[in-house]
Amino acid sequence: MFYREAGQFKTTYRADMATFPITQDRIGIAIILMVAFTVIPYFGSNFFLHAIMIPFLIFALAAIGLNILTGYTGLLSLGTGGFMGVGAYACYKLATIFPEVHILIWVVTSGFVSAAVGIVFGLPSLRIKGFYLAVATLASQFFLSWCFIRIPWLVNYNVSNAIEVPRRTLFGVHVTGPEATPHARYFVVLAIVVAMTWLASNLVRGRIGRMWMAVRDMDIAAELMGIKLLNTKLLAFAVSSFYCGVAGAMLVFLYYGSAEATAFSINQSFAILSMVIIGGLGSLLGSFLGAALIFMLPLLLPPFLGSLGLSIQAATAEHLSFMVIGALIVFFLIVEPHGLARLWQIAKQKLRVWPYPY
Amino acid sequence: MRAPDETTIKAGQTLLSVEGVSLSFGGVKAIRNVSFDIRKGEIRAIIGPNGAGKTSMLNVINGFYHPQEGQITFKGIKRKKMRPHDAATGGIARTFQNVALFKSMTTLDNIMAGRTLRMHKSFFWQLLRYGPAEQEEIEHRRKVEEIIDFLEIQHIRRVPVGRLPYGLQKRVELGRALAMEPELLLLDEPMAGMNLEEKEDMCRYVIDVNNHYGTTIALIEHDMGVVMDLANRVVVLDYGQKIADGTPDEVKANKAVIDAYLGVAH
Amino acid sequence: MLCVKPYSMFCKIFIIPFYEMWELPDIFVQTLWEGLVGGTLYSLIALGFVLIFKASGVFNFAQGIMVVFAALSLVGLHAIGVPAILALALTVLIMLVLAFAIERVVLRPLVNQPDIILFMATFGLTYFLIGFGELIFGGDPKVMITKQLYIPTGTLSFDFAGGRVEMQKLDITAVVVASLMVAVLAVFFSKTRIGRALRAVADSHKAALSVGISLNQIWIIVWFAAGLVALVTGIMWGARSEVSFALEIIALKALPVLILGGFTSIPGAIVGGLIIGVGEKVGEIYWGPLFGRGIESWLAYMIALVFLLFRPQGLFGEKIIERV
Amino acid sequence: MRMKGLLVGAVLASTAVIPAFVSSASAQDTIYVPLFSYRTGPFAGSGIPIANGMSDYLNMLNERDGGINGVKLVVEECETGYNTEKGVACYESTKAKNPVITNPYSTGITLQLIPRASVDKIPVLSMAYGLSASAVGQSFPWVFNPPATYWDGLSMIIKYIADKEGGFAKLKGKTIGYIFFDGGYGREPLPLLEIFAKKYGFETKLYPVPPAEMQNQSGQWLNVRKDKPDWMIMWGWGAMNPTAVKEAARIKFPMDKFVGIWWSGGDDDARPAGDDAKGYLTLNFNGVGSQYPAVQDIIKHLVSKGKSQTQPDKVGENLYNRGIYNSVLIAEAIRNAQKITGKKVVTGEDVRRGLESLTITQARWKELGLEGFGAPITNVNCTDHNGHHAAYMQQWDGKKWVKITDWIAPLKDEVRPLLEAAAADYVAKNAGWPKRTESCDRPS
Repeated sequence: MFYREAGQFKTTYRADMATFPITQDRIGIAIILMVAFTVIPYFGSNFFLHAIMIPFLIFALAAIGLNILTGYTGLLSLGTGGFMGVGAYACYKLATIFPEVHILIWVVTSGFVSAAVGIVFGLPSLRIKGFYLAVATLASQFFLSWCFIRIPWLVNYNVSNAIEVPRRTLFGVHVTGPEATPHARYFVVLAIVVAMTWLASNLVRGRIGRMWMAVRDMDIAAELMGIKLLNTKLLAFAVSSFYCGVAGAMLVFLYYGSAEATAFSINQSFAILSMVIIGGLGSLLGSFLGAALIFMLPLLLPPFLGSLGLSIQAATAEHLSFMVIGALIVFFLIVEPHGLARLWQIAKQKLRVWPYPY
Repeated sequence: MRAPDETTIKAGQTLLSVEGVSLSFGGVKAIRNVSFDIRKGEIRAIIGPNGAGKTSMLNVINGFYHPQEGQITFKGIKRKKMRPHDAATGGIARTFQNVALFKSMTTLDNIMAGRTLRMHKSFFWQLLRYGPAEQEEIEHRRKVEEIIDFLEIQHIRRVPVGRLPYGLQKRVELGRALAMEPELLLLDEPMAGMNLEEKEDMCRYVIDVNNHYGTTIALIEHDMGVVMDLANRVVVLDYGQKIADGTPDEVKANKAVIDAYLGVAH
Repeated sequence: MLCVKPYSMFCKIFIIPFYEMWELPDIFVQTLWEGLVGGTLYSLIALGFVLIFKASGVFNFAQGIMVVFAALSLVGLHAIGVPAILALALTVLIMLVLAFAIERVVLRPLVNQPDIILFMATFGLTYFLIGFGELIFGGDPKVMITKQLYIPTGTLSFDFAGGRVEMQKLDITAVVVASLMVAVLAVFFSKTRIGRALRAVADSHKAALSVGISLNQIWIIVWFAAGLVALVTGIMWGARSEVSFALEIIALKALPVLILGGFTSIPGAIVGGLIIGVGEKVGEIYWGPLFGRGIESWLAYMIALVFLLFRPQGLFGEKIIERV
Repeated sequence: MRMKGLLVGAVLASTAVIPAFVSSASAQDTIYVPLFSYRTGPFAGSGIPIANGMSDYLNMLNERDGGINGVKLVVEECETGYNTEKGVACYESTKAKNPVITNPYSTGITLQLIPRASVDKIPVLSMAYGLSASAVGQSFPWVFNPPATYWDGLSMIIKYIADKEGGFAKLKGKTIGYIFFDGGYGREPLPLLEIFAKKYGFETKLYPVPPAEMQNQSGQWLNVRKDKPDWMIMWGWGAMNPTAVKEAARIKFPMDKFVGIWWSGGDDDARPAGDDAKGYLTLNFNGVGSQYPAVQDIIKHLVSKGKSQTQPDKVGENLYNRGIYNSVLIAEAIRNAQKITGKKVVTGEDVRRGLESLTITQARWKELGLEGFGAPITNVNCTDHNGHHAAYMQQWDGKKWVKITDWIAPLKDEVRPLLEAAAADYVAKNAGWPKRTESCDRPS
């Protein structure tokens, strides 16, 4: 009843092509942004901001990166963790070689390094498809993981073999390092993620997004329409790796505060992939929903079970949360194989015609 | 937006010719030593029984298959083999026998995808979207809306094409090919599986495209009636070989063609 | 001489490794043997993948955890006092129940979904089985009941070219069991009615339906067969080190094997496994020092990747002709 | 209908969970001790006995003595799965409850917490793991890693080897292999190993084991066979240990020349190889077995009453007792803090002081009901947060660990300068590292 577009006529193509053509959607997104920028930082505890919101946003960004590759271009990748690692290590090197440049600039530009690496490992994609490509990306994952451990130059020969995060401020407020409050970090992460999500949505709705989706849906037809397959796929690899790289850099510099190579292991790749698929392939909104479900569930389940009066051991809660995540993945796939984003669309469709069934 | 070395070809001159083309997969010979030409502005039909090598011929023309022998001359440029990208930039568009649309994209996006080669705003502007990229998008949207109006598919603009019935999909596919503003349009059985009404609509679109945009058309079709009505000239393939070439009336009277269609033993 | 200290890169890559092979033939033979055994075990895991992929097109990510789960069940049952042989029988039963449950709860509702969705469902299954397994059996590693299952242990030593080559009886058993397993599967696929039905399903689901084969039964059978393969794999790997959840990671090694052998070929899985197994061992021993050793984590994938660039369809796959 | 059910479920779930995010309750008459542990994941095999030992000892103090000096301990485990991400969540969720100490039990998590400890005023206890350089108290006032660092461990092993070979001079020309977990933990001893190799004239051979290949080491051990080292040293963890022991037995490497660090000496590490593991050596700094009165108290008050997760037959195993050792350090630090401040309910800042002047003499070990359980802790002070205490060598007899040497003191003179240099390097690379402002208590 409230979600009706009747009476909203578009008189220009520009209005028709807007990011959110329906007024209610625009209001909705404005409310979400307002909550994210004001209500959450005001009411949220440090735990909520630092242990839940910050990683959630960072993983959502990584999921967007993988979604560009897998969801939009149809190239299945199991190497996300490796590309995130490239971003993190690149950021660390750049920040220590050029300490005078502000660290947040390096966080964002480290993505270029991982984009370059992504292009190199994307080259086989011209000849290899489907699950074969997925296994090929595993090669990049394991090789990169090995490099992170084996090349001491990457960690400036630290005895700990780990990235150590320098203290940096923005407008006099600590944004990285131990003095940075969860609030400061949260605002930085939120700003980067919102901006990059907006850019991604511009890309996927324009010519480039159509090229990616064309390659995904029917690569032969796309080629015969003059879309160069290799360039298009490599562009997808580059953009995807860029996003993953930035997410990786943020993960270390704004969340972990220090990281070993194991932070970018194969398990990270699997986690991001499940976020993308549960959230919805080819949907930016889905990346957020998937990240929320996969990342938050294991954190929320133990206190939730505890609040039901079930007093269980920490380990048992962990086992149960594994089982529940597994069951939920299967459940959501059965209910809606196209992910949470499609569920949301269906819900909107229902709202649009409510109270009539259709 | 044409290749710089292009020579302008006037109506009636040869736009494309294939000479002595042979194609085989492993031991199977799909096309044997076939030559014919397509003249600018005409509707050229390629007919023949099942397995005659018609679709393979189209695949050779737009570069999806590479023939072992022979050459292709398009707009005066001789090639051993065509590459898909050269074909597309040179102005060859096509539709497919089994509809090769981008299934999860909407009708609008499918046809907009046909404009890809004509859109040039860089990655950077695409990222920002507002400004030049949007301007370009609007310009092309206008063109695409013309095509949508022309094909009368306004009502399915926002529907993912995978959900459309077959007849409409064929129409969207034609729209996508038209969006490329091709000089040569290859249609692979555009009327297969359609009912009479849909066929008539499709015939009308083909003729309109030919008249209105002056597009040269090469089509594969099984329905003899349709072919005889539409085509200026017809080439007949059987078992990968050319058995006849000429106007519909000439072909209709050709003994080899009659044999091929009636199934006289070879 | 080409090779004088300090050795040139050329020398380290092209001369020294071969010289070492020739100089210490017993080590070389031992390397080949270790590679062969490792490869056989990779093949076994790959075989589980292939069985399921062939019949249902599902890329079964859960094969690794099935290996762990089967081995844990066996050891767990024995730990609560069930005699070893009975425990083995009961574990087989558990794998059958698991196959039923997976078919009923996961596969049937997802029939006709795209490959990636089914792949993801097995991903969910993996999470579930990890949690379930740890809940029941605990996360601590267990010792495989090798002796109780009458698996021979000990070593066979041969004198060879002035050195010795040692073969673990356990490894020999693994190779024999794996070969038997493949032989049985080959006979099963080519001689029995169900086997032929499975092949029909592999070719076309519709064709299988049209000759009256129930897809559901077939899925249960292949998942059960994969479960049995997982059990054998679990026993063998478990006996080599221990039964723990860390084994699951090793199962990923089956993926380059699949690339090499093709996703649908049983002989491919075997030959691919052997190539990967021997390739990575020989690479580690003779070329590993170039990289400071420990390159096994990615060598197999790189071998597979390079191979793919030349033969995208795998060793036994047919050349793909694309049609439009 | 189904949608509605889902919605209701979601609302219920969120109302149940929200309080955890907005409120932070803290009771005033107890001391909150969070224990990070991992009973899941690939390292659970080593994590479970340690977690059991840690909680059992502290819970036993609650049951037997009603806490420490009458103040009850609130002991809470937080499951990390040895995963840094969960470690952050554990830290943040426990931080809200005013913990007096953080006990990360993972080098990765420790590295994250080192910079935060001084900001949040919660001391970090990383018992013989974590960043070795954090032993330097001037640079890391909030981090403690007694009783010994990895470098101490390596020096003790080299000392043992020299002893068996008949003196350091006899090491010349020998080959010593080093098989290690290929990560920060295993790579840390490398610089010291090189120094020793140069100084004593032995050759080293390195055998890294990639994290994903822990259970697949036949390649490494074939190389061992090829290189024929005289001794093997291992830095392993989790599933890597039992696999290595088995592989060593397979290539018939003499087990009494195969020495592990203290994290490679779990009962479950040697047991799978059975008799073949006979002779395998590891360092240890805690006593093994359940004969200690304090351990008997755990059995009496917890295990036999079903108040513990520990299986009765696992009490007294090496890693279980390692967990007890860890908790003894926590409990004694709290007790010491109470003594220094005169307060009953101490804070993180008090416990930092308690740790800095921590002393456990031989007599005190006896008082605790743990006579001979550990070497006396006497060297922890403001400059030295580690103490470089002695450890002993133990040997697997096919069934259990047997202590075969007396306490071996580390080569502190070799190790200390390296630590100082590493700490200086850390501080130099982390510009803006805070200068120590905390005052110094004299050891009690």
